[in-house]
Amino acid sequence: MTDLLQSVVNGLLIGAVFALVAVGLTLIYGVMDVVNFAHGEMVMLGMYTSFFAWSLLGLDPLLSIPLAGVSIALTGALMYFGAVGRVLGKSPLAQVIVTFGLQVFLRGLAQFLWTPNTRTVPRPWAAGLRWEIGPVVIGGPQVIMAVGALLATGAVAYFMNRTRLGGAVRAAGEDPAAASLMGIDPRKMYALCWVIAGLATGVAGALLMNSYSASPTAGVSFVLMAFVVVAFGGFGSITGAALAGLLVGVAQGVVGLYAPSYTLAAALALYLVVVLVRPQGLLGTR
Amino acid sequence: MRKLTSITAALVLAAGLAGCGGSDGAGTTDEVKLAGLWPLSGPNATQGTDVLHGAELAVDIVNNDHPGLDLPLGPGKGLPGLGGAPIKLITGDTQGKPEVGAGEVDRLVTGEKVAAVVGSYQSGVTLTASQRAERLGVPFVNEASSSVALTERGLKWFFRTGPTDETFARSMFDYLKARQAGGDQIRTVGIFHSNDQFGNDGAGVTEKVAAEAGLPVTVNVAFDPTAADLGSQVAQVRGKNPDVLFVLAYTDAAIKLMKTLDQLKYHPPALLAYGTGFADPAFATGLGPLANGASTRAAWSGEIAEKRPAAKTVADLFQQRYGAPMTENSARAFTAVLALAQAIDTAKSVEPAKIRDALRALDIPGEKTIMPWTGIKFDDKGQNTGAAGVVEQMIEGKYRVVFPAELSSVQPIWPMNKAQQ
Amino acid sequence: MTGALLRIDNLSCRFGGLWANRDVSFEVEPGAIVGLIGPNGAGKSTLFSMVAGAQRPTSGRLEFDGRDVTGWAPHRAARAGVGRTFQLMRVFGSMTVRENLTTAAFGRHSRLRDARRRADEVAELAGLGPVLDSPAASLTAAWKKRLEMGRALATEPKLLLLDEVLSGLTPTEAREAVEIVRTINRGGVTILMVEHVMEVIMPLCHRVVVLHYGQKISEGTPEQVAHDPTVVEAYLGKAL
Amino acid sequence: MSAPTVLRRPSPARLSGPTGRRLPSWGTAALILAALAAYPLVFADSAAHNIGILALTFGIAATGWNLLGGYAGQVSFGHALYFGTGAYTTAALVRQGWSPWLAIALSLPLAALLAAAVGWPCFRLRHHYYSIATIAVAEIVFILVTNLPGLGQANGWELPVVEQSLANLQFSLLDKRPYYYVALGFFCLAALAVWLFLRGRAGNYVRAIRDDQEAAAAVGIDVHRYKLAAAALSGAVTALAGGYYVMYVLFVDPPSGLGLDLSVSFTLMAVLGGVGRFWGPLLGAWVLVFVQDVTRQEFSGSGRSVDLLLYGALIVLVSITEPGGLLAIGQRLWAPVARRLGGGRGGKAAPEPAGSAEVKP
Repeated sequence: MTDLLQSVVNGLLIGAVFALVAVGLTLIYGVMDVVNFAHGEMVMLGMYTSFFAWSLLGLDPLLSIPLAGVSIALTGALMYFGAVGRVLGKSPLAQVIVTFGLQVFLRGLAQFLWTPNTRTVPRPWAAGLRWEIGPVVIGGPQVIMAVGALLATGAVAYFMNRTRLGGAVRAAGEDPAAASLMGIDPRKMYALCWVIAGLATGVAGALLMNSYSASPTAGVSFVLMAFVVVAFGGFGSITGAALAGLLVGVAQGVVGLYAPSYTLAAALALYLVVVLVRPQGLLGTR
Repeated sequence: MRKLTSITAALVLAAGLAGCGGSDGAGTTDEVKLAGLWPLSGPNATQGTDVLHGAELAVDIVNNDHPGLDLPLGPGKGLPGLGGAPIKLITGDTQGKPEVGAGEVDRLVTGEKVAAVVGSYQSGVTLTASQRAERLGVPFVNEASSSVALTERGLKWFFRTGPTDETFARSMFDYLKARQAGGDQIRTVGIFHSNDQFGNDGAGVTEKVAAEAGLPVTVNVAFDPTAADLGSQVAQVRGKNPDVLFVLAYTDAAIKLMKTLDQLKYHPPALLAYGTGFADPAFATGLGPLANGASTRAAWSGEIAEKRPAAKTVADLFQQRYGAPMTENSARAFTAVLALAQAIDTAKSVEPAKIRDALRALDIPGEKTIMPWTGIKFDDKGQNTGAAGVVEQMIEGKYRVVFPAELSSVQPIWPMNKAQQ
Repeated sequence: MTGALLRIDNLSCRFGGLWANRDVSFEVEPGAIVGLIGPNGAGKSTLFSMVAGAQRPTSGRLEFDGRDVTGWAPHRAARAGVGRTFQLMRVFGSMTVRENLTTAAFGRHSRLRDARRRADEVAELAGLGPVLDSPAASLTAAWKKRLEMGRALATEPKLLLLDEVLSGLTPTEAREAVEIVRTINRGGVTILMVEHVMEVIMPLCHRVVVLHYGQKISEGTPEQVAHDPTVVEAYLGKAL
Repeated sequence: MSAPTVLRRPSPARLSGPTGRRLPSWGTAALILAALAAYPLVFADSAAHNIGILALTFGIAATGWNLLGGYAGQVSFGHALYFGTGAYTTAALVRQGWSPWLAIALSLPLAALLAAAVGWPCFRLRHHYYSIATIAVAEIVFILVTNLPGLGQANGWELPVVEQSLANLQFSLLDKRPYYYVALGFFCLAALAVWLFLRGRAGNYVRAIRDDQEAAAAVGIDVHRYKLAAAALSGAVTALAGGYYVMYVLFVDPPSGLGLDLSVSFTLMAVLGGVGRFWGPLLGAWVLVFVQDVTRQEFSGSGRSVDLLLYGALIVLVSITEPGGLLAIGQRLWAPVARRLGGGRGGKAAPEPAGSAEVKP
């Protein structure tokens, strides 16, 4: 029982991070109808940024959040202008393939530049914290990551749903032709979308360095989960992603307790069930 | 069409023959070609390169004069049995992929005409590569793959100098027996392993040896090394609270595990790992003080150098040449290459069959190696019967030998969380 | 022939709270050219989609050639003899015009040679000769509309659904298209065509059905419909 | 959030380049075959033979992928599943003492069935949804095979070394040409099967489905059924590659038989060579296997691998500049030369598409 409770709590905390990782993915999907297969690699680059901020500048991962956010936002812009933006309106195949190519490229780049070695920030500030609630122990990094992730997710949701600019991005997504008539340049909005996704992802990367190690393949486990979260929450829905992130987190925590080898398989099976049975996800319309 | 093909074929054959004239090297004794197969690029390149350095150093010891070095072929240049012929190590990159390793054996044996093959770090690659060597009739000496199954295949050309997982497991259980004798309570054992080949094999061997030692395995968790979070898996172990936790994990999961143990404020009295992730320098640097208390099996340790002059000389040379300390991986490769060189020297021939016979007859005493072993002597399966392991514990940021007693320099810290204070 | 080729019986389609079609009933007799008209958003395209099987009716019944075809998948409807064009011109872009036609003709001819022959016949009929080997994606809108007609015709339909094949054409192009429609009809193919420009199809149709806000408001010969005050009001009301 | 409609509507014409020449003529086929047959004679060393054998084997798999992904437009990132079906079925049966020929032959219908079974639910999904679903299915199988007892788990399976003969599909490693020519034979078989499928009604149908699914249904094409048919043949062809691969390497484990990297490489080969073009995947396979070998030799020991970097850059470059791949680039470069060479034949050529489309109806 204690184990179960502990697993649920762990799941909720890691689920918040899944949600933040999924936000960028769902944003790009919702606005542009593009699936960014290189999303995990953006997380990975965020983690490296945070690591090098620590190793070169001595910055705690929490302090490097803005740096990682901005760096990956720039990376996002670069990815959009350099590759993704150039295949819009071309064949759907090219659109599916191009982000896949970016994924392979970025992973190769990381391995080329920084070798396959694992990089860890030994003693982040958050690691000094710990709470005990009854039999359940909650680690500082987990809490910090979860809180940070929820705040960042909330910020993106606020921007998209409550600000003029966010409204313009959404308008460009819903009807690019109508948006251009209203003086919105859809391509600028798409670029903005990548910047915001990059920002969120970079923040996620820096948060993750409180407990995880950076390596060229570090993004893989998060992005597969993020796909599941995006589908579960409804493609394009930020609130849905947040909710789904928590649920998927708890689910993988509980599965991890009873069938530890099958956490990923269970998540992927969940994806299949969702897209086949309820393609609109939890909160998706349509 | 057929005519065209045959004409092309004829032309091409002529060109091919002309092009290939250069590589006749088989059987000459001006130099002895050995193949070294390791993951020199790809995800395991760091370890592969370290292994390569060990092998290169061994070649240097053979080829150049190292007077006073009490190792086979240390003093004097080259192989005296072959008129002082030097060894040439030709490397092949496996990228850690079984199929690539196999292809490289074919290339090096048929193309470069190597006399024998050394390799290839990961058990999976060693499996396919040694099968190719078997088919080609060339000796294959393995340095660091510990999967028990490798020497159970009935191969005639396969030799392993290093210890198997089972040898390691026995060393660790011997350690536990010694602790029990010293008054520590050890009644249950837990296993925490990645669900890959290394993890599965190690877990199986641990269960077997635990049963022999009469210690019940109360929890056996196989985890997915790519899982984002190990909290639940650790919670499962905590629920059973075994006295000793055996761990098989690569670097990333090893670090994740230590962090999770810390965050959940749960430490078993002892954590015994099967090297790999725990032996990676990134483990200590990445975790800092959190790494303290973890124990691991090792085939070699820097501290052995303190006890054996030859080992010290070699470790110093290694540090000088590569600017990094010798590791158990490089030491194992060093030993494998030196053993093979010794066999070739005794065989006085580069004929594969003669080398194989010499390997079969090889008997190097423990003090003539840099390893904590009783020696190098192969049984009929090709396994070195002298290979053994030590147990090290991370104490104040450094791995120290804690078992066997005659090689140890410090007392183990038990329970492990005392090491973290 | 006793009955109608197509019998639409109280057909309704609802999207959420919105009725795209509500209780529409009419019949199309074999050999006829029937026009389906109405202002924008009258539900013409939805009705078309339902007949072609691309949209499932919420309620009601569709009978084609004496069989109940309600809710049939589009390819079954096509096999049964319902050919259609798309308003937004959905040609097979990577194929040549000939390949487009051949692909459609494969439905009735499993051998390549027969399908090709049928394609050439249709190309002749629809006047697609000059562009036969051009990639369909490179065609102008007028050619694409013509290809749409030809492709539908290549499936050898009993009933051909034409969705605004005349709109957007120059007067000359439109006249030629009308001629093609007549020729097709003379070959024994029943035609149901959607247009929202009344003038163009009035002379062409034997009978006209008028939809407004998803419901049938009038039906009769072009003259009858043109003088029906409800129809006039619907169109003028819309215009005002 | 409803989807954008204007920018999203693709023009599939960009995808496959010039029309009407998609299927190879006998002349081209004979020429390519002659070049392939001559290769191991020109390059006589073991390493070159190894490259050739792998290129042909992966060329088979990529050709299989291309049928579904290129011609039918269903981009699968999970084709390792069928490769693995071929490899694992063959391995299992050969370990039981079966003839490898029989084992491979049996694995083909099995993979076809599996592909159809996976396609049955998944083909209801479009574009990315389908692609992600293929990853999910393949990864789930990967995890199951890795963990469940009975299929070798993570350790994989080794195949026994037996007497060298054509019947046993084991040849001398000193001269690998027999391995090469058997691979070539299998490739021809695969190419023939795909060609037979594409040249008739089915070929037209799957291309129509790729171009426009609704329009395809409107001309009477049972979209689901033809997707399944393409998937089944595609799966079987890919399994052929897997079966032969395991006989060559005599070992299979989840990463080498079922890994996501493998799926990616099939896609890559097809995209690089020319997706939806008959010889594209074969060309892509040769280029990739060769590049991988060269970069491996070049960067070995540095601890850095450049092959991934290079692959990624290649995919991105090809997708943004010429989605038709190397073949399209080659054709583009060749066109002016051909025009100069065959100046007299200008009258026979089809009129420029744009020009003919301007003819007023």
